[in-house]
Amino acid sequence: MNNTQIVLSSESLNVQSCIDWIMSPESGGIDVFIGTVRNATKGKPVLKLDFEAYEPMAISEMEKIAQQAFEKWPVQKVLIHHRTGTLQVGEVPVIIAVSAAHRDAAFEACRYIIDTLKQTVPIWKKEAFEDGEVWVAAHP
Amino acid sequence: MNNTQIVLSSESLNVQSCIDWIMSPESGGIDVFIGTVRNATKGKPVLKLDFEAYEPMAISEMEKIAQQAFEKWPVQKVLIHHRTGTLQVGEVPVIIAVSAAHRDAAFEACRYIIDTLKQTVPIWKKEAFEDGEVWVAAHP
Amino acid sequence: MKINVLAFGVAKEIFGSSLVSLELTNDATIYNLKYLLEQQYPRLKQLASYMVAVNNEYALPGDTIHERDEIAIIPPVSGG
Amino acid sequence: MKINVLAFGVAKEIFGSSLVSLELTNDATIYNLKYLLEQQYPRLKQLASYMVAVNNEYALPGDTIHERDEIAIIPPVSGG
Repeated sequence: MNNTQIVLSSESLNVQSCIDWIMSPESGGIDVFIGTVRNATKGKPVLKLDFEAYEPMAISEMEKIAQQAFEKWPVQKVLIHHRTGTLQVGEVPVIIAVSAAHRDAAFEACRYIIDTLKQTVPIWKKEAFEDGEVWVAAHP
Repeated sequence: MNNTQIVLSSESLNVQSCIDWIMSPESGGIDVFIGTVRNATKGKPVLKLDFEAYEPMAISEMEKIAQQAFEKWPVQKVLIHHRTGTLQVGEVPVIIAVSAAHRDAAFEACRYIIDTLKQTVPIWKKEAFEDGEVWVAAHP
Repeated sequence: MKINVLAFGVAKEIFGSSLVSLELTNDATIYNLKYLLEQQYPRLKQLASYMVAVNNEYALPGDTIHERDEIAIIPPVSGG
Repeated sequence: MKINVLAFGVAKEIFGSSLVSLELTNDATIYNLKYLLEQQYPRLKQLASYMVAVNNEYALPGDTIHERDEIAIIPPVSGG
């Protein structure tokens, strides 16, 4: 579908190329969510993050979420880019971009996509601290 | 304040430089709203838009909105860039960017800022159609 | 006192100018100013609404106008 | 039948491998698979939760497993 762009990549994500792809003369509002690797979790310094994905299923689940966004809101284009591999503090694990004729739909769909991605897409993040590594959310 | 960047400019807005400014190692989520000039209003082709601002008051009102965002949500940086002058279809009249440790605050503050900007900041837009020009929202 | 009133957007077209001068009494309020302007430029009353700003702040109808205040007519805004 | 189970994230560490092989009866369900795995790898029960995917789709406990299905253990996801 040329109104959807899903990418799972071990290379740096490029915000500008996402913006270039999402903009169109039909759209009036674009909402972009950019996740970044924070330097601390609950006050504890983070050294780096490792992202692992079950790649074919992750792409399939991201496509489902994009499809749901089109069903729920009058949006024009949906972009989801996610990184894999090792990311340093300040790097970008995820970019979501949504264009729509009106901003309500763009904001709501963008929010829905990142919230749902964090619940359903098989990607796992391991945080490296000075005293060891932890798979995020694995244990109660 | 070095956590706030307000710009009113007759030059093209640059999304990448906004992203570069808003990103920081403390932030985990960034929400960016980009307004674009749509090629039609209620099905009628739009040729161009002219933006006029009461500049000192527009800047002062944008600063107030940024300040309110800091009071209402735990956000780290707020950026508001707005164009003046003549814009063609596809050009960008406004960019709002908000960074926060967590995405909830970034999304809610970004939405609040664009909604409030459209209600209070003294900037006016004139739409040029094939059969004439109209100041948007001027008349009931 | 003589005051200058800045006009923007559609108000500039209604006034035929980006600045008009008015003679007001010394204790004049925003309400008085709007009444005078609407007498002189009846098309103002056809606007969806309009506000008056004094020194870059939105003013209330009861606010008093002082000499040298920067007064501006703010028709419905439509930025963003 | 013999099936291969893919493991990701913390499950890979619990299994000590990204792929383990199991012998299942022909009418085995996801429920049966989880029971067997938890017998063999008790640390699975310490996870906040985990799902099983069959051919890239989340499966329900009652779903039957077929030979050649691609089975994967999905510990709590944490992307984004």
